[in-house]
Amino acid sequence: MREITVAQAINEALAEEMALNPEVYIFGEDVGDFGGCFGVTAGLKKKFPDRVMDTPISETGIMGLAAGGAYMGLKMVPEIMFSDFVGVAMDYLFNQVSKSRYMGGMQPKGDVCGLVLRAPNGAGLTAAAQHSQCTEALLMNIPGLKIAIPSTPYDYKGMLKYAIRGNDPVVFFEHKMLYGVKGSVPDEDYVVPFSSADIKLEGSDVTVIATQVMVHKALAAAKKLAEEGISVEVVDPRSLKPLDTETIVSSVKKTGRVVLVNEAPVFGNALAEVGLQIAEHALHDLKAAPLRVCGPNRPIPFTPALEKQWIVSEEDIINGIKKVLG
Amino acid sequence: MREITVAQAINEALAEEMALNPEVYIFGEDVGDFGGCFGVTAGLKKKFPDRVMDTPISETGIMGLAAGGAYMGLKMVPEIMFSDFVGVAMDYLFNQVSKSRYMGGMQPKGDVCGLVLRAPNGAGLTAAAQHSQCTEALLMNIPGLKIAIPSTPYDYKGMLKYAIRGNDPVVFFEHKMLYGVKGSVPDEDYVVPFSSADIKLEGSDVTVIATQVMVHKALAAAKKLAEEGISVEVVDPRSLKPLDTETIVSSVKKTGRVVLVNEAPVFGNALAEVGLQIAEHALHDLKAAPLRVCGPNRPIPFTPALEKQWIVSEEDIINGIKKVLG
Amino acid sequence: MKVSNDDLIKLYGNMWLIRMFEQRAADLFAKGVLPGFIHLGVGQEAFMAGTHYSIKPGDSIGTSHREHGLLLLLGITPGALMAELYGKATGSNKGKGGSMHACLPEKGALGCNGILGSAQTIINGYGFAHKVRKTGNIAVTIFGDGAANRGDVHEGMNLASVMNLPVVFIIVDNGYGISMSSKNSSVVTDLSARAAGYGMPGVTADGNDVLAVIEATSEAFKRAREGGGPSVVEFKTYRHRGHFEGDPTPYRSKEELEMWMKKDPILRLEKILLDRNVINEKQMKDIKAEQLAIVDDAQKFAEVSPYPEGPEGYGDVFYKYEGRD
Amino acid sequence: MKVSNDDLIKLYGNMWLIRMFEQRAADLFAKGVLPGFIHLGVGQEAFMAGTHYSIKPGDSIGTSHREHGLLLLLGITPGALMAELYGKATGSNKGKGGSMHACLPEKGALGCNGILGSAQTIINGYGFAHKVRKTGNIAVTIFGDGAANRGDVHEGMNLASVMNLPVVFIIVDNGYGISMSSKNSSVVTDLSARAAGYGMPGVTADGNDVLAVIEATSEAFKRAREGGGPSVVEFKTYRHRGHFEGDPTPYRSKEELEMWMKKDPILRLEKILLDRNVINEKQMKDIKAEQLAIVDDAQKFAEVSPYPEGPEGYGDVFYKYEGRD
Ligand SMILES: Cc1ncc(C[n+]2csc(CCOP(=O)(O)OP(=O)(O)O)c2C)c(N)n1
Ligand SMILES: Cc1ncc(C[n+]2csc(CCOP(=O)(O)OP(=O)(O)O)c2C)c(N)n1
Ligand SMILES: [Mg+2]
Ligand SMILES: [Mg+2]
Repeated sequence: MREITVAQAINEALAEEMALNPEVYIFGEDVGDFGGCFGVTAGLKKKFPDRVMDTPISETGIMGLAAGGAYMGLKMVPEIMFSDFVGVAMDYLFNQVSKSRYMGGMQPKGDVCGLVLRAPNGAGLTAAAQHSQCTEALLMNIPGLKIAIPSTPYDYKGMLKYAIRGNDPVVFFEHKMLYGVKGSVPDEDYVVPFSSADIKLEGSDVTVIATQVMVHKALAAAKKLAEEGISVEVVDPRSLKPLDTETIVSSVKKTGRVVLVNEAPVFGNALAEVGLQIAEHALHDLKAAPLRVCGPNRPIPFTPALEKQWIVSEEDIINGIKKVLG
Repeated sequence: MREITVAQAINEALAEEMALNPEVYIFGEDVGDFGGCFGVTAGLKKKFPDRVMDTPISETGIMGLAAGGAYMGLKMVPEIMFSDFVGVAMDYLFNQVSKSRYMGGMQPKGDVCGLVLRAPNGAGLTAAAQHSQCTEALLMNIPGLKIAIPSTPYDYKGMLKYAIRGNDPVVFFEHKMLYGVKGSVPDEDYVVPFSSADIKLEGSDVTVIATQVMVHKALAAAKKLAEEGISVEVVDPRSLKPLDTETIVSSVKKTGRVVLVNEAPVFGNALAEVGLQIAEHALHDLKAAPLRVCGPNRPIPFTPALEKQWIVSEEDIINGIKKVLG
Repeated sequence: MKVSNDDLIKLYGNMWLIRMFEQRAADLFAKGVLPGFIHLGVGQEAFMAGTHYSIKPGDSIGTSHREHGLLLLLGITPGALMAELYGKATGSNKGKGGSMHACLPEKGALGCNGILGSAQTIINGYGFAHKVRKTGNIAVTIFGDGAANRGDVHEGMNLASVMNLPVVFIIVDNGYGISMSSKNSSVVTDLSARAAGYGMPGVTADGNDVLAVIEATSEAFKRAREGGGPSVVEFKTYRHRGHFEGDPTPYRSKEELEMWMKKDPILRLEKILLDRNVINEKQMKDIKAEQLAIVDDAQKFAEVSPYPEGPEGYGDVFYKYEGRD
Repeated sequence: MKVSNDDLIKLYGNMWLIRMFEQRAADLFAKGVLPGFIHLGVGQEAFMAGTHYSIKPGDSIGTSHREHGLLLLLGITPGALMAELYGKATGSNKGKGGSMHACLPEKGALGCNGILGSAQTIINGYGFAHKVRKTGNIAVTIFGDGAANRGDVHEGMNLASVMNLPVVFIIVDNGYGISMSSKNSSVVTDLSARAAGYGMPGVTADGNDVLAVIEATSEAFKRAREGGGPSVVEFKTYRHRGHFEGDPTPYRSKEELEMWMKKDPILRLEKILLDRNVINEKQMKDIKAEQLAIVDDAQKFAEVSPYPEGPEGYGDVFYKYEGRD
């Protein structure tokens, strides 16, 4: 095991899968020699000069290239620079790659669609309302699509490798504020399958379901609360589609209380699905109403003064946990 | 009161608001002399030749025209031919009209954004996976946007008039299978405000929350169940954003049971938000787990043989209600 | 481009196959037998047959909603296509796609995209695959005068040009996008003029003259095959029927339609066949009858085929069904 | 287009104002005082000052992320703009927008759109409003060589042309979109060539020569004002600094930068001023000092201004807050 950052984990996953499979292609704006706007693809163009490609600023062009290549059986790994741009590329996720196999009536013959769209999520860089969002909620109601939303270097690397080896369209959400975060990663080859929610911390009093940066904040909150004798279980769904309902529900059945933590605005948040599934499957185990600790229902402000208040903090999570504990 | 169809109700609302306000503009593909793909704008071009405009096939062009005009204070009422095309126009809903006022820090001076996007929802015409969807779920997590989702001629007319008189961006979902459905509408001018969930049928045993076509199916189901002595309350949220949580929650508090009915695929469905809010606000009143009767998690098939199975039926709703009743 | 007499005869048969198939679909739709929306290519057979003539096995061809007829030439059997229009389990897509999404990727028949414009970026992925796999094949995308105004087309053309992909963009100006005259959706007369903005060749040809179509496509396809990059080929043609079946076409005049009926591509090929003494009227009749028989059989096949049953609807979403949604 | 001596002096001052403001922003960013991303227009002052010269009160001007400097000429006070960059409550947008979204719609300063391409459709709405209200004003949108490849630009240009809107599309080719050379993002040298595809005029001019800018914009703006419809004006220029502050610019050579430094638009205007004996070196220094003082004041204003407080963040979402989300 080595300690590497999330950015390195992603970079390694890409490099390793490209080495294993000569038909993996990486492309997007400035992902080549520039190494990507956040440095994540640094060095890949040197290693694989013909398979790492800069594109013009054309998100639908990028997605179309990805879709067509994937239909032909290539493994296409496009990047959009900010996950906020999912609005521009939406049709391809919503109506194209997620539906083509079904509309064609063609499972599984030949018509694979191995496509992994990398999309950096998140606030914290005072980049204002159009460059700071977590956009997973927009994709939750799209059958045929898979959504990865990892939080640690181990999960980033393992899930990205799993996604690239798969034959289905995946949106792989990275979080900008996690790129520099370190964690242990094995030396040998491994993958992390989807639909494998991970209990990041075991506890008995309350379950916190959290994603990406919020997993780390929840763990910090749990540590503080442990000093007060409160035992928090932190569950990271890792993928939202497919969702590992079993692990999530059994944690809540055990603790009887749940706090849902996600950075995006609370109304219509992706974790609404998770929360409702808990109510559907564990109603009678719930000792308190489920509680969401999510972003406010307004665009993300530029100024650091307001952005800091906008983003869910460790303290917000602590307050939420105390609230469900009554 | 007169009996008119939903299509007529929409047409009247448009004509009346255009007559009242000389700065209301209607535009989109084939909305002019052709009267719209579903005939909804028939005759308007004759009445207001300069204010009803056919555009080329350019959904982002349409949305941009709408946004810029609205920022200048015009009332822009664009149409996209199928709500499925929301994927193409998404950026404008997600990053533009819903955020501009906030990013500009400009409330309320001058900078209005009166924009009502009309978007026909729904399956039932064997139009296959890309022309049959209900797409409200994709827009639930967008602060700054309003979502109307009416079911009766009365509501269509009143809410559309309310929306056009407002100064905020609205997505107004129509349902293709409702265009021909009749209902009573007053002769005089009236509006139906948003965030005014409507109890379409009072009952005491179970609350059914339903939208659009499903309201009608739920009412039919309730009628049948009444014969078996089961009293169903049918609540129509009418707008999803803002959501009238009070009316919904108090209904569930009264009945103790809830079935959520929406045509779109169940996973990540817009009603997940409603269901979770019920769990948040009325957990201890719930005598049974909330239950969703929604579409399956797969694209919509073309063939009538499979499409019929795909769409939630009256029978599915009856079965759902019986299930929550235990 | 010299077209042999045998090939002329084949083209003639192919055009009749499309015409007969489409007219049958119109009849069946009018009778309420065919469900959904259906867009027919009657009047546009020359550009379909001519384009088909220029493609080679292994090429990838994406059609629009109005060219399911072309799929017949590419390799979907008439029975499988008709069954798909019926929504039967024996359809090319098991009834899941219908007219708009019928396809057969093994034969390079990519089918249509219900979202106008999107196919014109996706085609680059096919072209890219041909390029990196050095197949020598090309990718062709066909779309209308209306669809040409979608932004994705712009991104697709520019990317194809910048990446020098073996892609050909075929624009079919049939006068209308639903009710909007192509004269009103763009102020330029020839949409092929847009190619210059991406530094690629663009030509406009008579889409009702199958030989002109072959000329234009064979040149563009050859360029793409030889590494010369993408180009735009525009065909001027006309749809004899409404936008969709049931369209009362209030937006166009009888005179306009009549004028175009005189330019009927099948009549024009017949004239060539007679002028060149390739075949006589009797032989023409026989060919027509042959095609009619094929369409009759297709209809029979579709009629007796079963509808798909419940569990079938569950498949084909993911590569392997993992037991979760 | 004759530009008076007084106007030349004003242009000179305006260019310095932008330059000084931008350089100050660079310094403050390097010191960690300014938050977020910031894109500076140093080297591109001529096209900004010249474009501003051609607009009239009431016109609507949408800038890109690199032209917040132009907002100063349009009417955002230097203090309000600097305060916005700081994220202060006294900023033009109360700190909610920052460099990328600073705007002042009352003055027609629409600000930038963080989503490249979207502004080029939205501008049509402004143009449309001017047209139907018969204001005699125009709508102008400014965007880069990179943004020009977004599909929305295509839809925007075509719609403007079809509707004959008083809109001008200004493309600023400054050599790069982040790391991608404009030579690689399109195979055509002049992006103005795309205008022909929409049947509208397109010209390319030297964006570092303020008089050439005035020539090109005044003609295009006049045409739009007079009902002649939209057009494309492209300027060739160069950004002296990186894409964003902190960009190490590995993608370009020292030689290239040096070559362009010699074409510095301020130096070029100085040469004109001297050649024409409009002002002397001493007067130039004074003008520069004046602008510097303005920037100093702006910085002071921003520094002492308060940050916005909590409840402020809640406003500005809907027209009226209805007590619900
Ligand atoms: C993005 C999008 N917008 C609108 C439609 C609805 N629509 C389907 S076909 C059509 C007209 C297409 O015209 P054209 O491209 O000229 O093809 P034609 O029907 O004439 O063959 C329209 C507007 C669509 N399918 N996709
Ligand atoms: C749709 C979209 N894609 C990508 C970006 C990220 N981005 C911001 S500026 C930029 C480069 C723009 O280049 P250009 O248009 O030439 O303007 P310049 O920066 O050179 O002034 C990119 C890729 C964005 N903001 N929006
Ligand atoms: Mg057409
Ligand atoms: Mg540039």
